[in-house]
Amino acid sequence: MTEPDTLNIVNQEHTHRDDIGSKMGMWLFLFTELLLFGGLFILYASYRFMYKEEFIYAATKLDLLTGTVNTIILLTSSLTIVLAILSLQKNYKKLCLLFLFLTVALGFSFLINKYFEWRAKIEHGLFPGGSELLNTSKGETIFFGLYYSMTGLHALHVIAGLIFILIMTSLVYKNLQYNTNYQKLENSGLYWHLVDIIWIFLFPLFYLIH
Amino acid sequence: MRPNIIEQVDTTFIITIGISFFLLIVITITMIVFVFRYNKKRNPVPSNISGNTLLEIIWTVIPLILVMIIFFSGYTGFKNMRDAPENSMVVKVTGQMWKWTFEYANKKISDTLFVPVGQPIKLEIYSVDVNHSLYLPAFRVKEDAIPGRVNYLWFQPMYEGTFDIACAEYCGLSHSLMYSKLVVLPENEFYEWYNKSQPIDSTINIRNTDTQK
Amino acid sequence: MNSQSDTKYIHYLQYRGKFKGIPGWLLTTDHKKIGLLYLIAMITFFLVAMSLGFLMKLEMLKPSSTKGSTLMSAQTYNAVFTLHGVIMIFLFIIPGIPAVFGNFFLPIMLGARDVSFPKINLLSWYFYIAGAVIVLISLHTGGGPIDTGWTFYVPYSIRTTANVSLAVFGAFVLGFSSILTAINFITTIHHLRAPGMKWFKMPLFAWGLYATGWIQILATPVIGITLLLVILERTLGVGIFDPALGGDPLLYQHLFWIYSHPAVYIMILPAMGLVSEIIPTFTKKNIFGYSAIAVSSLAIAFVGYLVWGHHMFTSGISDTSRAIFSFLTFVVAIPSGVKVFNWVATMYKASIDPRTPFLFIMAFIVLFSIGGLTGLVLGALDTNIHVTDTYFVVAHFHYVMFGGMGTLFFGGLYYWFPKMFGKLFNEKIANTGLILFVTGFNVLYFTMFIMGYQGMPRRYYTYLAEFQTLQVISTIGSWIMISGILILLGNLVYALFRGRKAPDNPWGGTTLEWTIPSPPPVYNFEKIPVITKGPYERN
Amino acid sequence: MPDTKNTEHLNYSEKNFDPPTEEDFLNSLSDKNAHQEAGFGTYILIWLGLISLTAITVALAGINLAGLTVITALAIAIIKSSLVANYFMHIKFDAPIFKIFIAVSLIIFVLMIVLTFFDLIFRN
Repeated sequence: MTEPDTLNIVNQEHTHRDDIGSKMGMWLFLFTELLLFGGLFILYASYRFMYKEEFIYAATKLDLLTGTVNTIILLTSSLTIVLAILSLQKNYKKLCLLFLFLTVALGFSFLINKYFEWRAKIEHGLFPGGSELLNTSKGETIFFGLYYSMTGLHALHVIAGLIFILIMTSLVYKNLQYNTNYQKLENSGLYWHLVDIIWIFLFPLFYLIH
Repeated sequence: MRPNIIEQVDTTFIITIGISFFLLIVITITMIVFVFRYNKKRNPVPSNISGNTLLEIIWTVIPLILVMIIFFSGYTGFKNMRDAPENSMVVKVTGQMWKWTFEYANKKISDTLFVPVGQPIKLEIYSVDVNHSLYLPAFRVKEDAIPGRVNYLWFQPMYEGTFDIACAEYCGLSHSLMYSKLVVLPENEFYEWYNKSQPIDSTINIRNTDTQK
Repeated sequence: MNSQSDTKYIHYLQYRGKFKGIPGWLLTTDHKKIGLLYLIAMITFFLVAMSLGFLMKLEMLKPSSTKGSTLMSAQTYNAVFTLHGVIMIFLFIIPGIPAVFGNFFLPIMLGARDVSFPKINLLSWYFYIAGAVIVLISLHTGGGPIDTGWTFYVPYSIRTTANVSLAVFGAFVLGFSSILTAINFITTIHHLRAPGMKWFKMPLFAWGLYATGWIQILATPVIGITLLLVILERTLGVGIFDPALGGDPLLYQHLFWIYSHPAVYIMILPAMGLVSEIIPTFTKKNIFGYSAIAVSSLAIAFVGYLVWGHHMFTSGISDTSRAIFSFLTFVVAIPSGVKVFNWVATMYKASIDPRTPFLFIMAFIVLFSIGGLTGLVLGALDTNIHVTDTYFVVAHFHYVMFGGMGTLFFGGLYYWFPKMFGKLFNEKIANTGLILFVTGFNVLYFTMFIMGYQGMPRRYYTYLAEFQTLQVISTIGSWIMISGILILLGNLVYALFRGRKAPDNPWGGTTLEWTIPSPPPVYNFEKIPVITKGPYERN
Repeated sequence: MPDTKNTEHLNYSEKNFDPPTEEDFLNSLSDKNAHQEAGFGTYILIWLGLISLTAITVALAGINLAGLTVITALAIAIIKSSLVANYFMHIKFDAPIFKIFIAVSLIIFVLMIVLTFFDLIFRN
């Protein structure tokens, strides 16, 4: 098949770029993330089935306004990141950077909002082992257990997404991502959208079921 | 008369083992015969066969029928296992690290399960700490004790004797010592014990017959 | 066709990249070297876990309540069987064949120069080692070695003082390793197949890995979150699984088995793929029913998601769901059966050369069939209630996992050893080792079937006197089996240093790895081959 | 700027994919940059749609829909997430193989829930 003495290693040092492959890898990773939350959604569905009344009652203790504001923030950040990618594709680097900064700002405001929401709950003793939860029904304990686990895990994903986007911002700034080479940015965008999609489900399940 | 659980389980077992043994022998013998018959010395040129759809359908369908037979046999026995007779005597069993406690309808409490011969017994199984599993090997029944839940099983002792009760779900340090005894007594002896006033009666010489200690 | 291996070329073991020596290995992105890194780690862990198993069987020589001291205390025994399970399952059986042989041979068999994401591939090895190190650290910190059994069932895993949190976190990290490997393989199979290698011209080993990859991607995260929740339960008391706070321990079991049943197929599908590689090579014949074997891999992977409940038949799940899960379990049995029939049928009118790797296949077919067929006893509802959580189950899953995946791990090692290292091994010694292994295996585990049906529960530190004869026989079996394993491994170590040089294609295989020199060159192929015929077709 | 694409590697893998689904996959590979059907306007429209749906779902939550509350809320969430996936994540314009991947993942997830509920619903 081959003349072995022509096996020249240096010629074979290939640094190929496979954009579709990279995107496929990212999607496969997203399925993993989806099923990670999937486990929690299975638990949520099961416990809601077992403790229906308690869940409906416990949901009234969450602040609908904060939830709605956070939903709008995340949806808007999804728009800004997709616009950032589009800007880069059309070679508007500055516009891209602007949209990336907007995305990061929105992401941070989501986290700040979340922080105040959690703090308010914890001050009211609404946390695992807290005074309020100890004196209430088991269903309500589970509701808040799930609330903290699911929104907490989601918040961790927001933080991870923000880190990716910040790295991408620096790559764009240094011209390492540009109009014909933007797959890394697009992958970060995909991750950010997944975070958004998960929130789209968390929002009604926790804030809107009362 | 209810079908006997022990017989049903053993029947399913024999059917399954029979089918399994048959398939295992067929596979093994065929393989060994092929290895000798179609050895490279005796058959240096392999024939070019890459498949036979009919054959593949046959060996998909036949095992499917066989396993469905096993499924139905298992399901029949299982339905009987889960359907305790109306006239069952209910005993509450509580598992805890690492002992079983049996509570009778008259609040009598015992660490050994005494039952009258011939009487269907329904055990309601509770746990106060971690998962356990109440296992009566001689009667082929077992059900987990899960904290926060009530499970049940039933059985019908047809002859007198002493049988093991084991814990089959791992529950920590002394899991393997969580043995108790099932004692099947003649009806009159059972009721004599049952109506005695002492709440716990393990003074009966069960422990002496206990082979494990 | 084959290049002459005596001509000079630089193979992957000789190649020096940017770094030399140990750093050169630890920073390599060469899929072959990563495969070897896994191999070294895995054999180490296997030997550790095997020693733990040996100690357990030694403890079983006599019931501990009899006079005189026994080998270890009950607490030690509980930790030993837990560690045996955790190491074997999470560090050897689940990642075993994909991580070692998948990494080494998948790109070569597809005609590619590497996997799609070589750096992530190395990262997943680091996750693997990190997970192992975390489990190791957990033994000496906190409350000491984990004693929950590898299933980490709540509420015991919440209540015990052992260091469950850290050990479970180790398992979580190992899950990451498994997922990253799977993402790599699936993308590689989609994207890097050689020109002309259509899906149904792909080697069956690749099919096995493809099906496995999907299970790893979709099932592993479910156990990931479950284990995280156990940690949260222990540290913060969120109440999701704790019955005292309203949680349902059965939901833990559901989530655990949603992963861990498909995980059984993560273990066995690559092994089945390997069988489908070895049989055509030694029968000198195309595999019988290629499409059926390929498709049944995907079918097994899919239906594998539907049967987890059969691990919970006595746990108190509803009777309806027990019936449904039992029914589905029997349906799943069919594609596995079809594979076995196809393998045996391939031998019909073949020209069989029963060399060592082929003998491994014969051992596999017998052991795996026993494992699979006794699975029918466990799948049937009423017999399951009797034998679940007894030695019967222990015997069954050792036949399937160890007799299945374990045998093929060594079989694969023997099959590909000449290619991986360019050395030949002594087949007589290998065959002796194999015979000892199979004999010991059956003595060790078949007795457990009998004890199980007689009512010997599993995970018992001590036992009733009536089981002693069988326990002793079983323990003796473990000695025979272990001596076989040591011979098998020792033989390869000897061959590594003293073996004769292997030709490019010592067995007469037809897949792509046999067309390149042994050991393979750094980038596998100088020119990417063009595929025109099926993987096992001969002219 | 560095050269746009090293096609050496793609040359041998992309032209030889075979199953029908992969044919389309290839087409989308070759005109990778030509598939941007969505522009700034489309994205902003989608965003407006998402915000409106959020408003609707919040408004509906205030009304007592009896047993339908959760179902409506989830239905709206499914519409919203499919908008995000199709447009923002490009699934509508991507190769079919991605749609198949998503379908497989979702089917398996749904089966997990369904089989768990066979236990929960029929428990006594």
